[in-house]
Amino acid sequence: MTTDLYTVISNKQVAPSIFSMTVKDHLNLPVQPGQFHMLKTLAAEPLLPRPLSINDVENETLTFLYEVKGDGTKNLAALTTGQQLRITGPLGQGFNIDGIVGNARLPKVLLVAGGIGIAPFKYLARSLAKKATVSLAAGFRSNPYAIDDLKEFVDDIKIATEDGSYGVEGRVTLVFNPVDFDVVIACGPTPMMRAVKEMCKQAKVKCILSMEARMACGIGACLGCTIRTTKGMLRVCADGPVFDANEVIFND
Amino acid sequence: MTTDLYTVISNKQVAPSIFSMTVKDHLNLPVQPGQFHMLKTLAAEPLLPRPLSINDVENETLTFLYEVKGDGTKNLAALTTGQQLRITGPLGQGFNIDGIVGNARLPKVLLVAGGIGIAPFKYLARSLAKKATVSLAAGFRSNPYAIDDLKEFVDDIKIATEDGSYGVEGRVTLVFNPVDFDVVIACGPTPMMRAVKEMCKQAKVKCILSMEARMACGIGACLGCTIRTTKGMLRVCADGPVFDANEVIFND
Amino acid sequence: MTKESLAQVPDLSVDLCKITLKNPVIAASGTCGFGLELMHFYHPSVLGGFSTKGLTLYPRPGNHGIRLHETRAGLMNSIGLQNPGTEVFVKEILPKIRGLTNCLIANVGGSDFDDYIEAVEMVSAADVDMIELNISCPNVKCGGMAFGIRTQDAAAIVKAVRPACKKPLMVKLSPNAHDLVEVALAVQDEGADCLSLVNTFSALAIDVYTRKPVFNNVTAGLSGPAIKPIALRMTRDVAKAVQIPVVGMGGIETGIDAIEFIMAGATAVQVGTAGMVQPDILPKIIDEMAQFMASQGISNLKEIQGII
Amino acid sequence: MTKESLAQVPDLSVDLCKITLKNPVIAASGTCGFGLELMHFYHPSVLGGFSTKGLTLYPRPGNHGIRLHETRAGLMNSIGLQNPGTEVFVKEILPKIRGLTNCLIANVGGSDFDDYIEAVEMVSAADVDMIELNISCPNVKCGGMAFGIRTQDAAAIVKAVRPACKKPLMVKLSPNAHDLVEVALAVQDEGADCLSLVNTFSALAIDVYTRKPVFNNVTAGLSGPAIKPIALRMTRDVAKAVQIPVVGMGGIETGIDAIEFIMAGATAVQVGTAGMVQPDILPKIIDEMAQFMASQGISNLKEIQGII
Ligand SMILES: Cc1cc2nc3c(=O)[nH]c(=O)nc-3n(C[C@H](O)[C@H](O)[C@H](O)COP(=O)(O)OP(=O)(O)OC[C@H]3O[C@@H](n4cnc5c(N)ncnc54)[C@H](O)[C@@H]3O)c2cc1C
Ligand SMILES: Cc1cc2nc3c(=O)[nH]c(=O)nc-3n(C[C@H](O)[C@H](O)[C@H](O)COP(=O)(O)OP(=O)(O)OC[C@H]3O[C@@H](n4cnc5c(N)ncnc54)[C@H](O)[C@@H]3O)c2cc1C
Ligand SMILES: Cc1cc2nc3c(=O)[nH]c(=O)nc-3n(C[C@H](O)[C@H](O)[C@H](O)COP(=O)(O)O)c2cc1C
Ligand SMILES: Cc1cc2nc3c(=O)[nH]c(=O)nc-3n(C[C@H](O)[C@H](O)[C@H](O)COP(=O)(O)O)c2cc1C
Ligand code: FES
Ligand code: FES
Repeated sequence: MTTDLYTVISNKQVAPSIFSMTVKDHLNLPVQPGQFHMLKTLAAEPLLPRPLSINDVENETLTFLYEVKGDGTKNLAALTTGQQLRITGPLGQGFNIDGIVGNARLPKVLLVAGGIGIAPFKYLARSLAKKATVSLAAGFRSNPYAIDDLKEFVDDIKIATEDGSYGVEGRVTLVFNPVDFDVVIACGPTPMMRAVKEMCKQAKVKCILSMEARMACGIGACLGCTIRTTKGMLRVCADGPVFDANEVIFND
Repeated sequence: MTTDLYTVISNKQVAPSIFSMTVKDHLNLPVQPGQFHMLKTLAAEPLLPRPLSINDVENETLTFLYEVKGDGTKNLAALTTGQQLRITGPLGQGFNIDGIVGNARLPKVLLVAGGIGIAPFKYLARSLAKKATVSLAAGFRSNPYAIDDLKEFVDDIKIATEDGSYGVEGRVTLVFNPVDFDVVIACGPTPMMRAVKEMCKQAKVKCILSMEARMACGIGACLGCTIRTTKGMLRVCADGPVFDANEVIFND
Repeated sequence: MTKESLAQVPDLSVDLCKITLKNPVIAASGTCGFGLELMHFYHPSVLGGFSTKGLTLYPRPGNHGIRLHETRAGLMNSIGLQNPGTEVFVKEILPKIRGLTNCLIANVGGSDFDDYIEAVEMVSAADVDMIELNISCPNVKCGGMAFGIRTQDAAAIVKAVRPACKKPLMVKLSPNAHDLVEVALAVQDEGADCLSLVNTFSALAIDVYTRKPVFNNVTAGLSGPAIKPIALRMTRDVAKAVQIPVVGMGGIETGIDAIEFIMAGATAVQVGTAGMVQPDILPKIIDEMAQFMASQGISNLKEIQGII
Repeated sequence: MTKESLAQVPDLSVDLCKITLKNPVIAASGTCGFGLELMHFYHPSVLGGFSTKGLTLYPRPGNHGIRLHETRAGLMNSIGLQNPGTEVFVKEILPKIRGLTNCLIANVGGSDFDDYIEAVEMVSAADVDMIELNISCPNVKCGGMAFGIRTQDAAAIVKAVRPACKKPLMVKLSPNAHDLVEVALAVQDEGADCLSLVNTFSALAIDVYTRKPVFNNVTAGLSGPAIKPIALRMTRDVAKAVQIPVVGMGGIETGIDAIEFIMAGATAVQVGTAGMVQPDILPKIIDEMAQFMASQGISNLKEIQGII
């Protein structure tokens, strides 16, 4: 974990309001899938850095996949090759690959992505490849994105779009049944996470969630990013973002 | 006078920390030499726009010559071709060409510039050309800049540098004598303006100053940019920036 | 436009002390001169109204030295109530600006009781629509903010001025008040018709190289986006406590900011600093408010006023 | 380094209640946990000291709902003093962090007299260097800031706590105090050894789409660069009035900002929000202070402390 200026190698739009930014990883720190970084351009505003998951780590580069939502991500999207930004990380507890794979030979793992929740799954799928059979169920409002990136590492892909423009029409929860898998890993908006947790609970299938919260420090110091869990208020940035679904209490 | 987004045509460094920015003058409003505009990039900070004199007006473009001092001018310097910024103007009372020329045939006009104070003189010299004999006395800390730009419109150029790297070593006040001129027009740092005023007073030569003050509104509404004058506290942005030296009271 | 769509155009008008403003956006005192400069960018009649530069009985030259200083998302000013005095205002300026708005608010300051009373008497007898009593200017030595700090002082000056004021009396509160809600209640009890808040926060900037305060007066008043969250909280505190209308301000830059103040209980808002950052921002704020209302199905601001 | 150049290295050390800090930069309570997280970026011993997350007698889960909200150049928080309680602190946390700094400040909050007294008693008996009594947290329902608003309440809590406190007692003042200078004087009279200010400003943010306050508690505390000019003014007001040392804070981001607080009369400073924006900023602030001193020929901060 460190904080430093990084140089943009490329930053391009890959779908409407979705960008992929690759920076030179000059420090080459070990990064677990599911970990994240705090990113801030050199602009004074917005004040706080923004958390983004590691989308991929390769050849001394780090890649982030992000959706432009407000001023923070707008500033990121405006960066061009050669420009610098401040990155702090890697942060948080990522996916425990050994824990996911366990003792099983090629356990069946399902990744459930809601929209930009797909971001951490490329590096996760890459890390799981050959150790597990990996399926992806991805839901989008409309046109899917970032799917091609994952094909190399994933055995099966099911897609749902809310407007029916691609794949099954409706929510992503329509395109999988947890009983078909040993582990379900989800990342996406809260209502989706809640639904996936519930489905897995009914099916008695292990479920892992990558949670979100607004952050300030990103390093566990300010207690600003807590969520309710069975173990008390835990920090998404330091105790998570990856949690066992059984721990997470949604009725907030 | 209007406020609108303008598009950068070019923005390049012309000397250490000195930049020249040309924008498309899509509104083509009449501009007097000595008037200025308020410029602000789309960044939230700094909050206020920055006043810059008109350096030149030509072929539906406006050019500004500016020195990077703090965050406002740093932001301006980072603009690239095609980007937009907000410009409000033209503002203030510029040089009264008819008043300067008066009834004399080819009166002798001296422009005294201190550093970036040279900015308004290109458009002024262009406007005076053929109506007056124009001389320039320009002082710089070290390497001179923006001089070549003026050669076309000026009959005589004298340069002083504080480090003696070019022209006469010392202050610009060493390189001219007001008695040689009908009118002296000065723009530069306060100590220079005060000295030029004093020299002209002694020599009983008409002296005109382009003054500076920190500004907020730039349009005369907030009374933030006032200077002491014989007519009371006057607004640099609306009553100036051009003042008769006799009006300006320096002992503040 | 069809009848149906006309019917859906949100109604931004608000009533402030029996004056109907076509919308709740008022240009704040000291940031729009006497309204004339606005004409370069839009006609002031598109606004809910405007409040003049602070007037005092006698002309004031204002403060010397630096008058403006930028801070992060903020502006410090120490103008010191430079103004031509109430007589020049009434005789020379008012005739030129009377036609610009149907809610012309004359902002009046002072340094002692007699000055305040006489100034309010003279200005309120002229053809202005409302008096905004500034008991909160942090930039004049004697008076101004002094009256806005302690409850008994605020009550006393309003009590003294009230009989002299022939127009609706808006009292402008200071965020530096010891107990803002107590001041608001006391001022209401003494006969204020409505309140405006906040004026600028007393603040300090130091030039570390000269080892001196940036401003000759040491402190100056902070305005702009930096103060918005505090100003909004204060607006709610006061609006919850009083029965008279409240005009909220402090850092408003967008229509959404203005809506926040309305939701916090304000009847109308004033915009100062943002109008200097971008001179045509006030009409844009009005448009954004209308767009927000249309998108949220709000036909009248009353539906959301004080909802928080 | 030669003897001459050594002699010119500016001395940043300051004395705070008989503790010598190697420099005046202290990590502010609530923004650096218990100091352990800092170790990822630098060793906390490079700082003047650090102040722990606010401790209460009993463990507190903190507030539900959104806890953070960004504003222009500011941060609003409503953490609600989530902490493991003083007993866990003393037994489990303190042994791990004791070695990190020679100025370990335990920030203690409470909701009633007995809680405050017992918490201070327990923590001050342990191996901490100083107690920072938080009478200014705007984010807990009962207590906290309530004690910091009215002079008599502030005096009463300090009076009650003083005999229980076995270490130097720093009292952290609220910018929301009715009369801040009066509070400072009263707290001094009741035996505070030094003061720190400011805690966060009570502020409001509204989500106009849900028509609800952003925070469950309605208001939350504003920190960060936005408040710096006000915090600096308050620091000067208090430092001018009291005889005991003052630790200034509020929006400090750079060494120059810190120097401003020293010039305003502070003996030391705390840095909160800026350390969250950039986790290695505190050592940079210290470097910048040293550079400024060297460039201005200042060999000891005493030369400029309170110069304004
Ligand atoms: C651990 C973690 C990993 C993340 N990884 C990614 C990623 O890989 N790609 C990606 O695109 N996004 C990711 N996000 C979300 C991303 O951080 C936010 O979208 C971003 O901070 C928004 O900033 P902004 O300035 O663009 O928008 P803002 O203007 O800050 O916010 C836009 C809207 O989103 C809301 N909002 C802001 N932050 C959050 C939040 N953290 N949780 C819920 N609502 C919020 C705001 O209230 C507002 O309505 C991640 C978040 C976390 C906590
Ligand atoms: C009518 C007018 C015309 C001008 N024309 C030009 C021009 O053509 N080219 C050009 O380069 N500059 C010009 N200036 C000056 C220019 O506006 C300032 O240099 C600029 O605003 C500095 O902004 P900044 O954010 O870069 O620096 P800041 O960080 O704002 O300031 C840098 C330093 O300069 C000081 N400062 C800032 N503004 C002023 C001011 N107005 N007067 C005195 N000190 C100040 C600050 O205190 C600080 O020490 C003009 C100014 C005026 C009033
Ligand atoms: C340059 C300037 C001058 C001001 N002059 C006055 C004044 O004369 N009378 C007054 O009541 N308020 C005055 N104010 C305060 C504003 O009217 C307003 O209360 C304050 O700026 C907060 O609003 P804002 O953040 O939108 O600017 C002045 C503010 C500024 C910035
Ligand atoms: C997230 C957060 C948590 C805080 N928690 C505490 C606390 O527990 N006790 C306390 O006295 N102050 C607390 N504060 C206030 C800070 O210590 C400091 O007084 C304030 O943030 C102003 O300084 P700054 O602008 O440098 O952040 C907290 C501030 C923040 C932003
Ligand atoms: S963001 Fe500070 S603890 Fe998680
Ligand atoms: S800058 Fe506002 S009056 Fe000149």
